[in-house]
Amino acid sequence: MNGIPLSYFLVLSAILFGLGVLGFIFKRNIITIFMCIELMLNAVNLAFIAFSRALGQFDGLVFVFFVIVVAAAEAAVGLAIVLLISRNRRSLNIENVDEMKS
Amino acid sequence: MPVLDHIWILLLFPLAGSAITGLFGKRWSHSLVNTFTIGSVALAFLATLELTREFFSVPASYFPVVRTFLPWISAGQFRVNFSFQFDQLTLLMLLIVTGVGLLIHIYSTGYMGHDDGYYRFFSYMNLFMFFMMTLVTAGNLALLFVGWEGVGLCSYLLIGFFFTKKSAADAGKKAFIVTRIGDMGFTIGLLLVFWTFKSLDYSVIFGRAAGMPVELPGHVGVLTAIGLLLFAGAVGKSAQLPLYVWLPDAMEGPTPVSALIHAATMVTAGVYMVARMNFLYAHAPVALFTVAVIGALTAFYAATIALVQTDIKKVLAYSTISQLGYMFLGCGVGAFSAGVFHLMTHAFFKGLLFLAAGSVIHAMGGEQDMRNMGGLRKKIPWTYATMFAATLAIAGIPFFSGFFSKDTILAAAAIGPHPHRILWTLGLAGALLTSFYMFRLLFLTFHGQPRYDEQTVHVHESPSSMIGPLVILAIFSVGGGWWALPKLFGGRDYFSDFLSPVFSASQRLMAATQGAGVAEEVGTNFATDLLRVFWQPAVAAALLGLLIAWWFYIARPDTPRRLADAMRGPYKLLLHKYYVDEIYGAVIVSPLLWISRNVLWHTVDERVLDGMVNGTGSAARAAGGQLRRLQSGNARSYATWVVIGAVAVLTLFIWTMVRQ
Amino acid sequence: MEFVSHHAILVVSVVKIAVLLFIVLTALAYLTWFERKVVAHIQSRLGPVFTGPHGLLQPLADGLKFMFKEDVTPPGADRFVYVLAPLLSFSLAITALALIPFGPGTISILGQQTPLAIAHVSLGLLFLFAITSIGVYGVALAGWSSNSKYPLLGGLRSSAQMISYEVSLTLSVVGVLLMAGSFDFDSIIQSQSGRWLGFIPRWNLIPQIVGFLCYFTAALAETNRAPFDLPEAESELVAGFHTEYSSFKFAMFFMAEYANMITVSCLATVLFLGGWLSPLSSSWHWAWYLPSLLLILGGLATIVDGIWKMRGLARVILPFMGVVLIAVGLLCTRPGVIGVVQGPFWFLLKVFFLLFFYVWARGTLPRLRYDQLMDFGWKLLLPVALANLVITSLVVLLVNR
Amino acid sequence: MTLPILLFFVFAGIAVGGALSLIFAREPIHSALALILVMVALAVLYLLMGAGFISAVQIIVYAGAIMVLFVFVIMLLNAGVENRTQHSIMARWLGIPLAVFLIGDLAYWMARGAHALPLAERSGSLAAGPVSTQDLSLHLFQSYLFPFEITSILILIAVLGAVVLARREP
Repeated sequence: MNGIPLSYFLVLSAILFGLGVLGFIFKRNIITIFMCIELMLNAVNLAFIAFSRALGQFDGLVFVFFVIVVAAAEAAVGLAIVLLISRNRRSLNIENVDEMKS
Repeated sequence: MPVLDHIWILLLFPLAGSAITGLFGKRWSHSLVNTFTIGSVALAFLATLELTREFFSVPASYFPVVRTFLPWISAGQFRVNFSFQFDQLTLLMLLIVTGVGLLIHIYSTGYMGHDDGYYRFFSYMNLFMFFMMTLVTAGNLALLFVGWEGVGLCSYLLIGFFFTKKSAADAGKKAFIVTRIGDMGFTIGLLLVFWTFKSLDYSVIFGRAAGMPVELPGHVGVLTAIGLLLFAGAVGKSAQLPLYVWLPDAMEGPTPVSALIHAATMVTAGVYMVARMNFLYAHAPVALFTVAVIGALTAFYAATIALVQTDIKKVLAYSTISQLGYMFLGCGVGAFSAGVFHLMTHAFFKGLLFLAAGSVIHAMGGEQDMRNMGGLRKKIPWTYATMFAATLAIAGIPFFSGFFSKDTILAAAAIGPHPHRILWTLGLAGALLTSFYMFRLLFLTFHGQPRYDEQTVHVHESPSSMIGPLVILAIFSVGGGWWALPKLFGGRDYFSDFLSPVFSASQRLMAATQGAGVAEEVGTNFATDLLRVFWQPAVAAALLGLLIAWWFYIARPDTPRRLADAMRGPYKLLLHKYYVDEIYGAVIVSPLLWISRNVLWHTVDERVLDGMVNGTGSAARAAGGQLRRLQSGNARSYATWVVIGAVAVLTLFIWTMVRQ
Repeated sequence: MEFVSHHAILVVSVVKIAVLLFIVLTALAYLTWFERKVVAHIQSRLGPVFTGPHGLLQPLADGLKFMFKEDVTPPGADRFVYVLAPLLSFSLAITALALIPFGPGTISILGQQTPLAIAHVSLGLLFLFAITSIGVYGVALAGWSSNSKYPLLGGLRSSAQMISYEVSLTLSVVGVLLMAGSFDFDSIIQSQSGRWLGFIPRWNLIPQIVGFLCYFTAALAETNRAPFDLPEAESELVAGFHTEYSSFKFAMFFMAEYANMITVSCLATVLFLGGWLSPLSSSWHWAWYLPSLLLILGGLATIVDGIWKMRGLARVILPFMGVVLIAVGLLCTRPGVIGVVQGPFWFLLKVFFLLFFYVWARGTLPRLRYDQLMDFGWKLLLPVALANLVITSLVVLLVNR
Repeated sequence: MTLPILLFFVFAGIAVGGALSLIFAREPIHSALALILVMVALAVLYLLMGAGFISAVQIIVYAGAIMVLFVFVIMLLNAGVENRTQHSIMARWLGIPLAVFLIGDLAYWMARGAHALPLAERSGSLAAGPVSTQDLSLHLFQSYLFPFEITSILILIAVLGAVVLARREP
């Protein structure tokens, strides 16, 4: 049906993942950082599906389900935390949230 | 056959009763609690009656019936199912348990009436019924063990029922721990059984055991080991030497508990187990002989202690121990049916004795010391009459139930090979003492002059809910033994006939292997022996004991004191129960305490373990002191660190891949 | 022609899209007219009457008005998002319709056999939900981007509402899925063919009545229609998320809402009302002439109405329309056509009924309060849908045994 | 250059572009939109791979629910343009080279590893034909039933956690 090589998808997923990492390092806004995490998860999903399709197995697809579920849960809790942070210290800049330093 | 095909229904009733009452009963009125708990037991009893009907509706050859309902454990080779075995022995035990249990439940409604732990008490009692019935109906040793431990648990709970009383709580713990010692042997025995027979089902065990040689003295082997180990459990559970110490303390529990658990049913579990495994023991004469020896020794030993006890329940406790000894003696000399017979009659009269004693205590307003009683005959006639009947029964006065069972045992011992005759003499002496201390109890309590302050203590007869069971039990303890009555006149012993299908195989085996005609004769039917035994010292002993007691406590009430003064040493020895508790305390408990305190606690725990833990902690702190510099608190730096780690891992990965 | 024969599939799709767009857009326009009329009569008013006979030209007038109004962009608005939002809503609303099959089998266009739907997707239902689930953004973004309080609140509200009700919407449909055992619209419809007791059509409406009610209620909320039209509750937040929008952007939102209504009704028809299946027994041949009959009667009525009641231009227009209708009706009796027409006829009829229910609900029911809305959605609708789902699955399991 | 490959490049391009704009946009909401774009593009790619069901789920759950949450929070907190503070020296100097390096060797090794795999087709391209939803559900509800149940519990906990966290103490 389609003659797309597996490696294309893998490279794409690698690039997306790397971009996610980049954003994770360089964004300051907590919400955006969250989004970068989601981006990484998506990249991983892509790799999962590509592999499972290439190997003709279903496990990869099932993992994608679980990844999505976990992402949903993580988003719910994480955004609640973000709400708290912004409520407590009127800022979403992650660099203002550094009370954890020794 | 509705019930027989679903025996588990039988167990369901008390379990449900216990669960429901225990969970929701806190706020309930007493009557509601009664409805559930006694109702459940009554249902169980009715079911057992139905079971009996079904039992007799089919030929005896139909039994034993084994019903497997659910797989329970299935680990590789180790398979255990929820399987139940039903045969004559099971039926008998079920009747005893449910019947006596029901009576004692009813009794308890009167006795515990004023206690605010009412629902708790009955929930525990029902739980006990459940486990006891599991024990007797179990079709394999594992399930039996469940019941075994379950009744132990209930015994613990009920002994410590008044847990606010320290002595009660301690007694509970003691009972639990001491029985544990025996159960450890039992557990090892189970493992050994599985290792030997690759199964725990009775049927399989006996089937495979049949193919194994009988381990006569000199060729002792695994079967003997199994027999001894299992018996160790029985020793703990049935309070035999040397693990009997928990039973007297167990009297801290409410009297109905003492009657049900520590007289009628639970303590006889050991006997039941030995009787159930009779075929195994038939293959291990050495183990069987050990059983007999322990039994005879206990029978005599406990009786001696009972002589001088002044607490009414303590006397009964020691008497229970000694009677259990008789049962083991019976089994040990190969007269399993006689042992079980005595188990049954004992359930009747000892249950009755305890209940009556409870009634006395109730009447005296909690007084348990016989020295402060006396002359209660008039005040509580019903209690007196029933207790009198029970005393006659236990003392082995002719035509009362105890007479048949106990004298069958003695006869079996008497006509056995030589070593058995020594045991017989022990048993005989025990019989004498039994009759003495029982009548002593009776006379001290009910005859003579009141030794209590009649102003403060208002003696009153107990409510009918307590008297009813007493009467019924009295009837049974008088007539419970008449199964064997025809034998006196050359007839048959219908009891051993009834049980013979269970024991015949081992009887034949023993007859074949140990030559002595004992087994065969006792097990099956011997018209002459009991006649021969009849005039024999057993009865004489009983009557003699009665006379001495009468002389001591009615005719010459001052004799005992003079006697005690005359032989102060033995007296103190007996009074302090041979100082066994003290000895155990010195030899076992305190060393254990010392080890656990000094070695385990101060050395291992404090030095080694805490040392390790603290060392780790301080090391971590030192390291942290250095690493804290990394912790800028800036999430982006952390992110960078993470990425560095990921890159490092990847490069390592690549490096290894390149190397290949 | 060379190109056509090569890329026939593309051409055909384009043609179909064009046709559908035309139909849908006119339908949208006249749906507004229809609604105004019905609501008016419910409130015993006349509704639009001046522009054209029976106000038939009203939609046209409205359209022109929207075109030529000034297009205001509030200061400080995020221009990109501000423009994006209405486009998103409208395009998604229209796109959803591409998945709906309007009739059975295939027809041939330019010698190409092609189904009576723009796209025949085996996971149709899923993708429909996918598309509608994106629709939330239109509202939310519109609310956010117009940099103003009321729209923001309205946007928050409506997106919250849409998300909440989307859950029950999806759940209420799952029952049907279980019974059909497929996501494919055609097989879902086919699974409803046949009759109970020989005459009751085997539609999911009857076994899934609970599901249908849940679906319809959720759909009302999902499309922000009365009685769930809080986001545009005039009394509280002016006009909700599109307060700041004017002219054509506003028109887009407007049309999007109506397009959503149509989509949802089509979906309901497919899932619960047996899609293009005729409720009448196929053995009655006269039933085949029902469409043409209806058209012809309508045409006659229009002619009569035009000639007797109207004056001026209407005297010409209405009879002309009547003639057209009659012509179409006659066309529908032609052997080649009559077979094709049946499916769409029944389908559209059912959709029309559902739309009428929509309007009816708006005309009669009072608006809920916001907390009531949320309670209703989460505490009543969701549990009921769940229960329905559970029971259905059990029944299906037992039946398939 | 068959049609699928063309489509692949188109949507891969869209995805990468979306990711880039996610990083470089300063308005959080723009980042969110970019991310949604990426997700939709990915969904199309899944479709290309024949995983129709997952692509639908991707859109419904990811784009339709999770991202809505994000947009929601952004709207609620009215998050403005982020100010590019530079407190972390390390992130500043090490960030880009690290990320580039990561992308590089990830891509290289995944692509390289792909050839080592026992693929359904020797050509090293994907299995033809769409995934049958039925088989997928069979796998999900039979061999992966336990994890499935566990995730349901996970979600429950997450919901409780979110509620507890976000509730405003009176």
